[in-house]
Amino acid sequence: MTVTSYFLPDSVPEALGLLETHGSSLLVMAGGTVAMPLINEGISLPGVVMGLRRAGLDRIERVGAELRIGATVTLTRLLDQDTVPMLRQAAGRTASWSIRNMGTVGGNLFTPPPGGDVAVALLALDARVTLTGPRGDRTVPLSEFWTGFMTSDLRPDELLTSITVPIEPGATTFVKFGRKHANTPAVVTVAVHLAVQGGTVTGARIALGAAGPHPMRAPGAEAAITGSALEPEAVGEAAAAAARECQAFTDGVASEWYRRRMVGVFVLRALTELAQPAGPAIGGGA
Amino acid sequence: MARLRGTGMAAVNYPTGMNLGGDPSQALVHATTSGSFIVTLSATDLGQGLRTVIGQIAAETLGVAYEEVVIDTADTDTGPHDMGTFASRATHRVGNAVKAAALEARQAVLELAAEELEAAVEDLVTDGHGNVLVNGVPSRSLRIADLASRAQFQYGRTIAGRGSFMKPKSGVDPETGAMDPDSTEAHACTIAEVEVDTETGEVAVLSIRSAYEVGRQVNPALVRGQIVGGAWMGMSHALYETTEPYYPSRDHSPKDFAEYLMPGPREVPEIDCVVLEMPSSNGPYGVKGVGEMTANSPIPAIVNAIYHACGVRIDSLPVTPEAILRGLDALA
Amino acid sequence: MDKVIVTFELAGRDVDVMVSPMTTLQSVLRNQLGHTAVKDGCRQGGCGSCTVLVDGEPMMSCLLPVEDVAGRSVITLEGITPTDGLHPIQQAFLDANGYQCGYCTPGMIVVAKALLDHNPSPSRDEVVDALSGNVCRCTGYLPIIEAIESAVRAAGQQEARA
Amino acid sequence: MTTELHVVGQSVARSDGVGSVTGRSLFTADRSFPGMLHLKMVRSPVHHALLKGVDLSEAEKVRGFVRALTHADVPHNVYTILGLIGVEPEEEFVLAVDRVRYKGEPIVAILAETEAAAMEAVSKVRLDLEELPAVFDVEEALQPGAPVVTHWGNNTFMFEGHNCRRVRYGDVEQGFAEADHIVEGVYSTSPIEQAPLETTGCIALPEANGRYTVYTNTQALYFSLDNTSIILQVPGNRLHFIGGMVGGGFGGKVDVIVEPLATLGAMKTNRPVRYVYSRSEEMQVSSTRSAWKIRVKDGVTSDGRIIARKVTSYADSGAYSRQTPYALTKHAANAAGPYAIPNVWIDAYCVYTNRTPTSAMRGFGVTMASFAIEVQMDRIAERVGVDPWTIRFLNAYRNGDIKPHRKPAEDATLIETMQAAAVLVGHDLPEAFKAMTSDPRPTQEGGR
Repeated sequence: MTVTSYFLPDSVPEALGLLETHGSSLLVMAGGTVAMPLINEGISLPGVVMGLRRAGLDRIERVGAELRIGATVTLTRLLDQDTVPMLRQAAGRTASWSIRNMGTVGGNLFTPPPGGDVAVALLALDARVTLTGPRGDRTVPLSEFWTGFMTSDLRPDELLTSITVPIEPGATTFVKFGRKHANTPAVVTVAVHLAVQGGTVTGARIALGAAGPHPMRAPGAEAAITGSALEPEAVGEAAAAAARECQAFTDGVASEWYRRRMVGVFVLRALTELAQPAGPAIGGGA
Repeated sequence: MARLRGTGMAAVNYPTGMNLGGDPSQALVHATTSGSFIVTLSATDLGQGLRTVIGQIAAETLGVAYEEVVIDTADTDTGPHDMGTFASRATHRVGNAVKAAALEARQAVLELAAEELEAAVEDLVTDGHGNVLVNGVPSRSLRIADLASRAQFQYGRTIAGRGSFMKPKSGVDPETGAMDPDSTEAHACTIAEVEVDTETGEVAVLSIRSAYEVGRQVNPALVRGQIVGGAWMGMSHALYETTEPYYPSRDHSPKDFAEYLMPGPREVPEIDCVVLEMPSSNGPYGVKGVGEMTANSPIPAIVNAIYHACGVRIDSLPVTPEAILRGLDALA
Repeated sequence: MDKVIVTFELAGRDVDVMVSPMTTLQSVLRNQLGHTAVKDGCRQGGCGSCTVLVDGEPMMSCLLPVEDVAGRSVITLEGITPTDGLHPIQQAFLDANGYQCGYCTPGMIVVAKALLDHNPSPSRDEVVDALSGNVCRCTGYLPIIEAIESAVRAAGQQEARA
Repeated sequence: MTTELHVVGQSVARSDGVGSVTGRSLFTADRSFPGMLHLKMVRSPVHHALLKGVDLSEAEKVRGFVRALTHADVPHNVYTILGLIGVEPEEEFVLAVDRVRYKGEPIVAILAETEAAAMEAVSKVRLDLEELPAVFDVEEALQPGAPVVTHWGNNTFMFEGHNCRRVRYGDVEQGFAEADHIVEGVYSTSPIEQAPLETTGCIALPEANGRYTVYTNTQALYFSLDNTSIILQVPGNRLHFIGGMVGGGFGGKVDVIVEPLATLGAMKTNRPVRYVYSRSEEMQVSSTRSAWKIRVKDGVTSDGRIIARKVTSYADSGAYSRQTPYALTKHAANAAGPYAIPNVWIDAYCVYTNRTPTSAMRGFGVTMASFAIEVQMDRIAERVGVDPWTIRFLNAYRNGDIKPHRKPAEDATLIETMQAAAVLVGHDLPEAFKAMTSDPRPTQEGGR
């Protein structure tokens, strides 16, 4: 179908109304950095499209102990905040300056692997997503949001309207390893958040990107370092666990063999960095 | 985890031009009423700067300033035949054709000047700044531009020239392979320095330094542009790009610039070069050609540097980090 | 399928265009407004040759439906080039041979302009980061980086003299 | 060169520079014309299949659809671009007839008022395909019983009676027998896309007097015009090809792929037709640099002189020839490397497989030979126990040496170039190497 109408609703209720009217035939687009290439090439041929750029979802604000990010906040604006440093690192490693000016945080959650580097950081930060439908809002932990490759808990009559990130003390680091240093798909992305008491890890969240159908936590690795002081044996065990449990895949950029090996290497490097003698710096990281 | 450094070298030559079907180029030159010159061709400029270097060759031969020459090319209704731009042939072939055409036009200017100066054609020279003068008698000189315009209205003569250059068709003996495949040879020797991360298999190219011998450089800045652009392309061929990452399987072929891996501005090494000029026996002003060869020597230099760095010799391109890790595993 | 009228500011003056829905800003600029300095290298957001400034920020015009820039300011290389002479960045690219075929050059210069607007004296790393979205197949990037660095120096001297 | 030069040798500013830095220079697809149609191609979704039917009924209903072109519309549908220099057979199909041989092969050209309408119509063309076994490996393709790719014979190009381009110089077997070391290597490469920033494209325009103007970014105007004239069976003087700016070529724009069909569309509709590759078409369907497999076997004396070199090369031409047979000849002329070797044997095969046809790319047949030879030279150096500089100076060719293809070397300067490189990187060469020149060897040593 050639696009017959393109809607730019200027409120969420208007957007939900359009969703209801057109149902599943309505393609919902935020920054367009994933949908537009497919439309330009005639791979995706939607009839009706809704863009959310003007729907009022581009506010980012600290609310108490949380950072609330509107779904259409651009990645560039994540670079301008330092409330959650890991989000600044993740945004900085995503695509290029122009694409970061267009791509949105909400859109990043729907980017097929190996894309979605900010989503990996959000998973390690234990973010929650707010899904707004005709019957109002509901919140879902990001760890339960994705249900498979390019599928999620979002219902056909709902929009993802915001992402909420708890601001909590802890040591974090983020590393994205690609074949180039910028503007390139990930071989593997690793995001780590550790809760630390008196030198002992009391809570660990390790999220992996480009190593499964969507960003995934690495429970085995988390268990291996929880209760440790990040001594080499624990860190080595965690890295090996992550490499075993991840669902690495092959694409044009890297093979499954190489991705699985790099999961091990970069989980090791990430945890080693957090174990520096200076002690796990709060919010430090690459 | 270690970062191992190594250097590697390669020395290559590269042939100028083609042979199988004959390798012809033609050119036309004519003066306009304003006294400037138009060079008419059908050769294409791919961005390497053909218009500029051909303009320089024409100006040099005509004895006028570079700004006095306009290149009108890439139109089959006006431009005479040219094979096309490839095989480092353009400057050599089109250059020779333009030089011949410009010499013919220059001769027309000299004959006119001889009449006006009442001197013998043989005694006349051009000074390279747009003047014709009696050799050794600077006072007896005329502006080429004035001559060219007077030729139109006063003398009713054309100041024009035709030129062509062809490497004759030469076949190949199917039994022995005997053939005359090229016109001249350019040369390069490249030294690459790399650093290998033994944990990720990543190869960082630190420097690509080359000596080139390309015969006469018509425009040294444009020659350097080919050498620097070619060094980057060689690095890309050696370590990054392919349309079939798992050749000969056709799976996972890239469809955009994100998946088609090429080094970006961050990955570009230090690139340095020195250029020697041993004039060729048959190129215009000793030109050989440089455009096509400049990715060639960096590729093996990088592969040899990787072996020197970490003892892994990989004989298939592109040399991926995975191939290096598997090689290191095999050595362990 | 009914066409829509979109108004936006192009190089300082308002333009109205009638388009079928979701026509890209790239297509409108190239095919209806004659701004062919906006190039068409991939339409996938991967090469940067179509970069324009939207409210001063560099964006890929191939991925922007024109409706999305209604009421906003768009600047292409045509808007950066002065009526006579060259912008200092253009002069720097000319002097440093920061180009060969010329197809990536408009995008490179628009990004360089955006960079210098944000940060008049960027480090070499900052120049390299800004260019990460722009692909060049001919030059090997070094002449482009050197062109931008010489533009920065020239702007600095200009500052000193002003 | 005694006379002092004024312009040649100067780094004058480029005459087309201002057009590039202002973006004012017009590239082929920067032009558009009233009533211009857009051509989008229906392509094979599979590697190898019988094409049993094409159903356009749904496509024709798309608003903006104008017409389709199939093989029946193409006057001379089977061709080969090197036919211009006598290479045969004619073996590639402008539009597929009853078989497709690579994923992406053109089947039906759709002409429509807008690109969007053309893409929608392409998506609604139904193809009746019966898949066939495909072959992707050059050595498998040479085995008896392998799927046959070409419609005219087996899976190799025939070079005047032989299934490979051959070079025979001296006696390699005798050389191997006399050698102290035998050093072997197998070097392989993958296909590489030229990936110019401007994709392949053209616009064909009907002129008033039965002529057609074609704005094209080809690298070779007459080569494209002459081939288009053959394919459309139209006298060359009715075709007017115009270039201008080319956004990079690198060998990727010498295949005469878009001009014939755009011109045919202009003929059939009397309207301008624009046929420009998308980036994914340029990446996956436009011809690439051939993948190569190059076996090198060298006989070397204990002091490092190479006295025998046997090279067996396979170039993967993909489904059709395009420029690749020429690349094999240029490969054979250079595969022994810039070295003086008395006994050389080269067999260079042009092999067909069910992948995107390969053609020309910067370095055409020599680039990958240089890769193989220059890694092999380091292998030899290691075996003989000398450093990489030494092995190269010992064997460097000089003016007057007879090369394997029997042409005496001239304008050779490998030695002087290596000497300059050593100075550039601060490598101190032994005096003997510093004193070497490329001047012809003293006669008693002869061609060595």
